[in-house]
Amino acid sequence: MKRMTMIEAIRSAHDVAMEKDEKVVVFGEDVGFFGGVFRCTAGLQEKYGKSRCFDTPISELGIVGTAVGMAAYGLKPVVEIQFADYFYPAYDQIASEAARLRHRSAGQFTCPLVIRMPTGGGIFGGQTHSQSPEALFTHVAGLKTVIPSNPKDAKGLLLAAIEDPDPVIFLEPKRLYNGPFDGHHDRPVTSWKKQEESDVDEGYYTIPLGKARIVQQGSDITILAYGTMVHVAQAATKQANIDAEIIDLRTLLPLDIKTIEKSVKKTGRCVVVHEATKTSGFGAELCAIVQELCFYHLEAPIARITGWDTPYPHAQEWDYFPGPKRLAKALLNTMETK
Amino acid sequence: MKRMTMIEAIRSAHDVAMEKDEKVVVFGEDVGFFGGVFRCTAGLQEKYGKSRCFDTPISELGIVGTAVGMAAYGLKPVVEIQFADYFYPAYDQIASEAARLRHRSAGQFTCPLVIRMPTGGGIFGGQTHSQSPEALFTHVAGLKTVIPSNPKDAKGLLLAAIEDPDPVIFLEPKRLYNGPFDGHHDRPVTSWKKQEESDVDEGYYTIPLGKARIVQQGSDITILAYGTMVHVAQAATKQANIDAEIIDLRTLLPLDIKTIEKSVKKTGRCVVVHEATKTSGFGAELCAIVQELCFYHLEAPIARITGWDTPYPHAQEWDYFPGPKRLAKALLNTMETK
Amino acid sequence: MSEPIKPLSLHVPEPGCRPGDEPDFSDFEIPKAGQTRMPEIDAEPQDMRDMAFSIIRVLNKRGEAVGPWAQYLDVDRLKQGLEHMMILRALDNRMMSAQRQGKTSFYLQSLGEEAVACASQMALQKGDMNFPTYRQAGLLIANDYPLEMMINQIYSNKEDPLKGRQLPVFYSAKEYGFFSISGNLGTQYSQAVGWAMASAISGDNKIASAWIGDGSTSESDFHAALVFASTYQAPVILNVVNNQWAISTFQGFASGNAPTFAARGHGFGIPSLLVDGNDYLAVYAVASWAAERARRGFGPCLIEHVTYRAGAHSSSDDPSAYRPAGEGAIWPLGDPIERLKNHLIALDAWSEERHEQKSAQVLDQVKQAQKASEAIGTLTSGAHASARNIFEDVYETMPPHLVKQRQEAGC
Amino acid sequence: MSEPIKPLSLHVPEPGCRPGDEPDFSDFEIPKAGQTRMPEIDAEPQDMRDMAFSIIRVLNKRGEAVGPWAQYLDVDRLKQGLEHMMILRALDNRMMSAQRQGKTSFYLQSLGEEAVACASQMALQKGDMNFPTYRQAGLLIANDYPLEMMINQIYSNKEDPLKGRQLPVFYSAKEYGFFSISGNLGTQYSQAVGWAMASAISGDNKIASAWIGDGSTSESDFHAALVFASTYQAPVILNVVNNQWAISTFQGFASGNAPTFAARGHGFGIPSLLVDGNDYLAVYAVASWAAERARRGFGPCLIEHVTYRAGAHSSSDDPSAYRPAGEGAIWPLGDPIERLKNHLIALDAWSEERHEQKSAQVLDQVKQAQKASEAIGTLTSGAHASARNIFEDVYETMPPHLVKQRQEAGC
Ligand SMILES: Cc1ncc(C[n+]2csc(CCOP(=O)(O)OP(=O)(O)O)c2C)c(N)n1
Ligand SMILES: Cc1ncc(C[n+]2csc(CCOP(=O)(O)OP(=O)(O)O)c2C)c(N)n1
Ligand SMILES: [Mg+2]
Ligand SMILES: [Mg+2]
Repeated sequence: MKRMTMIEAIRSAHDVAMEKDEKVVVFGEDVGFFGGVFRCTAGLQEKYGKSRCFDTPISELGIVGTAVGMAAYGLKPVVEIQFADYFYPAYDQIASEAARLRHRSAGQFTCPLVIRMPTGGGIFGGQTHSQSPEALFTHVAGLKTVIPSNPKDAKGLLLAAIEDPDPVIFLEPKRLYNGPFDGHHDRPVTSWKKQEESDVDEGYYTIPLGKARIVQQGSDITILAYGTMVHVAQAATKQANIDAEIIDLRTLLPLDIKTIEKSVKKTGRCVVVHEATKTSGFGAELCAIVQELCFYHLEAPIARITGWDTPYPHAQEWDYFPGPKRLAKALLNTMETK
Repeated sequence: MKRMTMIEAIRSAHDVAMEKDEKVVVFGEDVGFFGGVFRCTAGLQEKYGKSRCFDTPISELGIVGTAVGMAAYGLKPVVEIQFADYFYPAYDQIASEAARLRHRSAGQFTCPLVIRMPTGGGIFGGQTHSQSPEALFTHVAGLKTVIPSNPKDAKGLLLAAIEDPDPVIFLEPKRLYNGPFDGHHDRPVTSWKKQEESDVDEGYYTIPLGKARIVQQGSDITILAYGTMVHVAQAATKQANIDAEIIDLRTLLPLDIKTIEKSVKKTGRCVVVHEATKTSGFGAELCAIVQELCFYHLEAPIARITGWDTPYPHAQEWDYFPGPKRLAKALLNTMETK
Repeated sequence: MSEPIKPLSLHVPEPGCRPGDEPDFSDFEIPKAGQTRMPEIDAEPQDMRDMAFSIIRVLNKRGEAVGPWAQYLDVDRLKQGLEHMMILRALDNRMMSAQRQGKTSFYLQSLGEEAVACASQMALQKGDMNFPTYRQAGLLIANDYPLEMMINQIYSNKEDPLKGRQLPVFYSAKEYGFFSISGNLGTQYSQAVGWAMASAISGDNKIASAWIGDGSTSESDFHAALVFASTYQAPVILNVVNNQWAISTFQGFASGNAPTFAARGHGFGIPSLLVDGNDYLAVYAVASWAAERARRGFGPCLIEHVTYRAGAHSSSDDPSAYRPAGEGAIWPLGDPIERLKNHLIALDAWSEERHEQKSAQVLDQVKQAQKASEAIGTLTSGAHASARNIFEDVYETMPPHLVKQRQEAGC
Repeated sequence: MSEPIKPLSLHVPEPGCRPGDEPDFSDFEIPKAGQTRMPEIDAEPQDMRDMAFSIIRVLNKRGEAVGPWAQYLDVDRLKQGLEHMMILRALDNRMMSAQRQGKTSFYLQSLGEEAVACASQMALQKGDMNFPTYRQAGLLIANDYPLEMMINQIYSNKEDPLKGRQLPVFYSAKEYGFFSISGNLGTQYSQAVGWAMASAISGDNKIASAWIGDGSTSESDFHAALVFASTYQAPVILNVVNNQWAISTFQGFASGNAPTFAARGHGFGIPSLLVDGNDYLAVYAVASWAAERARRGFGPCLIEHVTYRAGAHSSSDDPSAYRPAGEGAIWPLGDPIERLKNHLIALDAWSEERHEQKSAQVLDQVKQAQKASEAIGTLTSGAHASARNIFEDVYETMPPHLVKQRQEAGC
C-alpha cells in the first residue's frame, strides 16, 4: 500500500499494465518524453522504451485512428486525449469505428482500446479545458464509459479498462488529480496524500467495470453522482444535514442499474448531479431509468443539478459549477416535496 | 398552393430563400451541378450561379469550417451533410465553434448557419446511412435542432432556420422524403403527391422554431414523437385503438415544453418514441422533463420506445426500427399500468 | 503593381465536359509506356519527386511490356491476373442485375478499374493487411476469397459471414488480409497506418496497404494518415485510386490546383508514385516496389492509380446526369482487361478464342456461386441472420441493458 | 533485392538535444540574407517550388537590408515596428508576473517571435481579417488595439470585452480584424478560408490571414483549409508559425520526414514561402507579397515563419524538463527586436540610448495600462462580469429553458 494522488495511481496503473503485458502501448500528445501535461505517464518512456510509450503529432483523429489500427493488429493501445474538450476531432474514429468494429466485422476484428481524457472543470480552464462530454459517449453503442472519483478506483478501473476486450472511454476528473475537491473553492483542498482512502495497492488489481460504489448509506434520499460530484455530494449532504445515500456510479455504461434501483426504492427520492450541460446530459438518462424502475416508490420528482446549458465560463466558474450549495438546496427541496 | 414531396418542399425553401436574400449560399457534396444525391438542391446552381450554389470536396469538416467563416463574414450558409451519419468529422466545428462563437466573442461574431442532413433509417442503408444523431446536438449549448415530419413543416421550418441568427441543425427524415411512412414496411407507401396535407404554399412563409404541433388530440395518453415517428405514432394509435394525443415536437431545442406539459397533465400518461439508440437518446431528456413537470399527474412510468443500443443493422432493419407494433404494445402496456 | 484592384470572385472548378458535350481528354497528358524511371528501392524521397508527375506505364499500344518497370511477372501469373479481373467484372455484372431484381438493396462495382486492386493484391504477402474502401473487391478475388461468400454477404443471407449487419459489398475477411469496410469515407486510412505501426512496434514484417478514392482524399483521415506515416515511417502503402469522379463531383474538387494526388506526399517527405491504373503490369510493379520498400524498413509510399470509373458510382446513381455518356469509351488509358489480354496475345500466350472460352467459363463460375448463394437466400427471399444477431458482438460480453433489450425484442 | 528481411522497428523522432545536452543548431541550414529570389506576384505555383526550401531573409549580420525582398519599409514604419515588438515584449513580461501574482489564471507569451505577428499585421488593410491562435497578440498591438482592453481581458475584470467568458489572451476584436480565438487548435484555419471565400462570393476585396503553429498543422483543419483554399482559390494567407516546439514536443513530430512545413503547400498547388520569422523586414515583405497576390485574385499562399519559442509554452509549462535551457540564446536567427534595432542603428536612425529611452517609455505605457486595468479589477480582486453573463449570447434571444436556468442561478 502506498498513499498516492490520482495522478500517481493512474501512472502506477500504466506501469503495472505495461509490465504485465507487452502488448500495452501508451501514446498521445506530450505523453512520451515529458510524461503528459498532467504527468500521468511520467517515467514510462524511460522504463519501457520509445516504441511502447511515445509522443504524437497534435491530431486527436490520428491518435485514435492509429490506435484502432493497432488494436485490430492485436496490441492494446492506451491513449491520452490531452483534455476531454479535444476529443471532437476523434469522434468519428471513436463512434463510427472503434465502437462498431467488432459488430460490423462479426467479431473478426476487435478494438481493445482505452481512451483516457482529463474531464470537468474547476481549474479556471475556460470553455476549452473544462468540459464533461460523457453523454456523448454513453449514447454510442459499443463504448464503455468510466469515471473514477478517487485514486484507488482510478487505478483499479483503469486496469480493468485495459483488460477489457472493447473500447473504453476513461474520463479523469482533473480537479481530483491532486486532492478530493468538494466544490468549496474558497477552502483549501487537502492532498490525497493526507487521505486514508488514497492508500493504493502498488501491485496489479482491478475493479470491475459496471459496479457502482455506495459511498455512504442513507435512508432519506439517493444521490447519483460520479467523478468530482461524488465529493460535492458528500459536502452537500453534510451542509443540508440529510441522511442521504450517495452512489458513485464509477461506470456510466454499463450502468449498475441494480444498485441504483435498490437504493431509490429504499429512499423514495433521488437527485442526480453532474457538471455537464443539463439538456441531454447523462442525468437525463438516469432520470429516465429511475422513473421507469422506481415509479411507484418515488415520493418526489427526480431533480437534476448540473452545469448550465451554456459554454463553461472562465471568470464565472463558480457560478457555473454545480457546487454543494446548489446541491444542498436541491436536496432540501426534494425532501420537502410532497 | 402546390402538392409537394418533402424533397420538393425543401428545394422550394432554398429557392425562395435565395431569391429573397442574396446572402444565402448553398453548398455541400454533390449539391451543386447535380443538385444533391436526394435532389434537394436541384436547379439552384443553374438559377443562382456557381458562387451561390456549389459542389464541395468530400470534407464535412471543411464544409462546416468554411461555413462558419462565411457566416462570420456576414453570409448565410445553408450546407448539406450528405447523410447525418457523416457529421462526425464536422463535430468539432459544430460543437466547439459554430455553437459557441457568439458567446465567446460576446456577440462580436455570430454564426447564422443551417446544417441540413438526411436522418433516420428505413431505407436499408445499414449502419452508415441510417443513424439519428439528434441527441448529439441537443446536448450542445448554442445549437438549435429541428426535425420536420411533413413537406409543409419542412419548408416553413427550414425558412425559419435560415432566418435564425444562430446555428441550426436541420434533420430531414429521409424515409419521409417521398411519402409519409408509418412503419408498415410491408405495405405500399402513398406519395406525398396524394396527400392533402402536403399542399405547400409556393411562396415564402415560416413556421416558428420551438413550437410543437398537436397532430391529434386525445385524452388517454400522450405520445411525444418527431420525424418519421410521428407517422408511426399515428399508425400505432390506430392499431392499439387508443385515444392518444400525438405531439410532433418539430423542434427539439428549443423544446416546446408548455405544450408537452399541458398534454401530459391532461392525459396522465406518456410514451416517448424515437429511432435513435436508447441510452442517452433524446427520449431520456423528454422523460426527465416530463417526470419533473408532471410528476403528480403521471399514472404510469413514462415509456421509451426507441432503436436498440446497437449499430443499425442492414438485413434486420425491421427488427431494429421501432415500428407501430412495438409502439402499440407499449401504449397498451402504459395504459394498463396501475 | 499599381493596377487597380478588381473585385474578387469565387473560382469553382468545372470538369472538361458535361452531359451534351463531346467527351474530350485532349488535356490529359500521358507519357509513353516505358519512359518513367525506376528509383532504387531505398532512394530518398527528395531524390524522386519527379515520380509524382510522370505516370509509370509498362504496356504500350502494341501490348508490349517496356521500360524499367517491365520485369516482374511470368505468363502464368499474368493469366491468373487476367482471370481475376474477368471474374470481378462478371461478378459486378451479375450483381448489378441482382440488385435491379431486388435480390439485394445496393451494389457497387469496379468497372474499368479492375487492375488496380487485382494487381496490387498480387504484390502482397500472407499476413499483410489491406484497409480497403468499397471499390476494392478485386483484392478479395485476387486472394481467392470464395465468390459464394461474397454473394452471401451481398444478399445478407443466412450464410453471410457478417450476419446481415453490413451494407452489401462492405466485406470483411481477416484471414484474407481484408479489413472490415466502413461506410464513413477515409477512416480506414489512419487505421492502416496504425496497423503498420503495430507491426513495427512488434518487430514483425507485415505491411499494411491503405485504400482511398480521389474524392475521399479531402477527408481528414487522409491528412492524419500522412502525418503519422511520415513521422513514424510506418510500413504502409498509401493507395489513392483516382478514378476521376467522386459521385457527381469530378476529381478537380479534391485535387484543387494540384497537378496530381501523388504530389500530396511531397509535403510529408513520402515517396510518391503515379501509375497507370489500367495497366496491370505497371500496377503490379509499383505495388511490389512499394511493398518491398516498406517491408525492408524504408517507410511508407504513396501511390496514385490513375484510372476511370467506367460505371455508375453505385446502384443508386445515374451518371448521365453529370457527365457525357461516351467518356468512358474514349478514356485514354483504355480498359485494363483488354490491355492485359492484348499483352498476352502479343506474347503469343493467349488468343481471342481462348479469351472467349475463359469469359464463358468465368461467367459460369460466377453463376454457380450465385446459384448456390441464392439457394441459401437473398435479402428478400429466404431467412437472414436472426434479430438476435443485432445484439451480439456489440460487446464481447452482452451487458445487462442489452440482454434486457434483446428480451424486449423477443429474441 | 535478395537480402534477408530484418524485423521492422518503430521510428520515433528525437530532437537534437535534450536537457543536459549542449544546445546545438549546427544541422540547421540557413541561406545568407538576400539570396532567395522574389517571384512575380502572379507566378504559377509550379514555377516557385524552390521557395519552400530556401528561407527568405533580408537583414544580414551587419544589420543591412539586402536582396530582392529588401524594398518595402521607410524608417518611420520601421521605428513603429520596433515599438510594437517592444510593447508586446513588455506586456508579456508584466503579464507573466501578474499571472504569478495570481491576478489572472493563465498567460501565454510571444517571446522571441514578436516579429511574425507584428510585421504581418502591417501588410494587411482595414477590413481584412486575421484568424489567430493564442500566440498572435502582436497583431492587435500592431493594429493599435488599446493595451488596457487587452489587460482587461487577461484579468477577466468588469471591462473585459469578452465578459469574463474566455481564457486570458483568447481575445476577440472584430473592429481590429482579429477573429475570436478558440482553444481548439486548428479550427480557425478552415474558417479563415471560408471567410476569404465569402469575400470572393461577395465581390469584395478583403482577404483573410490564417494562423497556425507548427504542432497544430497535424490537426485536420489544416488539411481542410488547404483543400478548400486550393479548390476555390480563396484570397487567404495561410501562415504557419514554426517556433520549433509544440508543448514538450519538437517540430519533428509534426513535420515528420518533410524538410519544411512550407512544402505542405505543394501537394495543393499553393505557392509556399519560407521566411526568417525573426527578420521583421523579411516577414513584412513576404506578407505584403502574399496579401497583394490574394487581393488581386491570384489565390492563396502558404507562409512558413521560421522562428523559435524562446519562452515557456504558457504559464503552466516549464520547458527545462524537455529542452536545454540555453537553446534560445544560440538560436541562429537571433532575436527579432535586436535585429531590427541593429538595422535602424545601421541606418543611422537609431542608437542604443534611444533604444533604452524607448524601452523605458514602453514599459511605462504598459504599466499605465496595467494600473488602469487593475483599478477596474483582476480575476481575484474586484468584480467581474456578473453570472447573468453566462446565459447571455448563447443565442441571440434567450430561449425559455435558459431563462429558467438563469432564474435558478438567481440572476
Ligand atoms: C464521411 C462520408 N462522407 C460522404 C459520404 C458519401 N459518399 C459515399 S461515396 C462518395 C464519393 C467517394 O468518391 P471517391 O473517394 O472518389 O471514391 P470512388 O467512389 O470514386 O471509388 C461519397 C461522397 C460517405 N460515405 N462518407
Ligand atoms: C484540439 C487540441 N488539442 C490539443 C490542445 C492542447 N495544446 C494546446 S497548445 C498545444 C501545442 C501547440 O503547438 P503549436 O501549434 O506549435 O503552437 P505554439 O504553442 O508553439 O505557438 C497543445 C497540444 C488543444 N488546445 N487543442
Ligand atoms: Mg473516385
Ligand atoms: Mg510551435
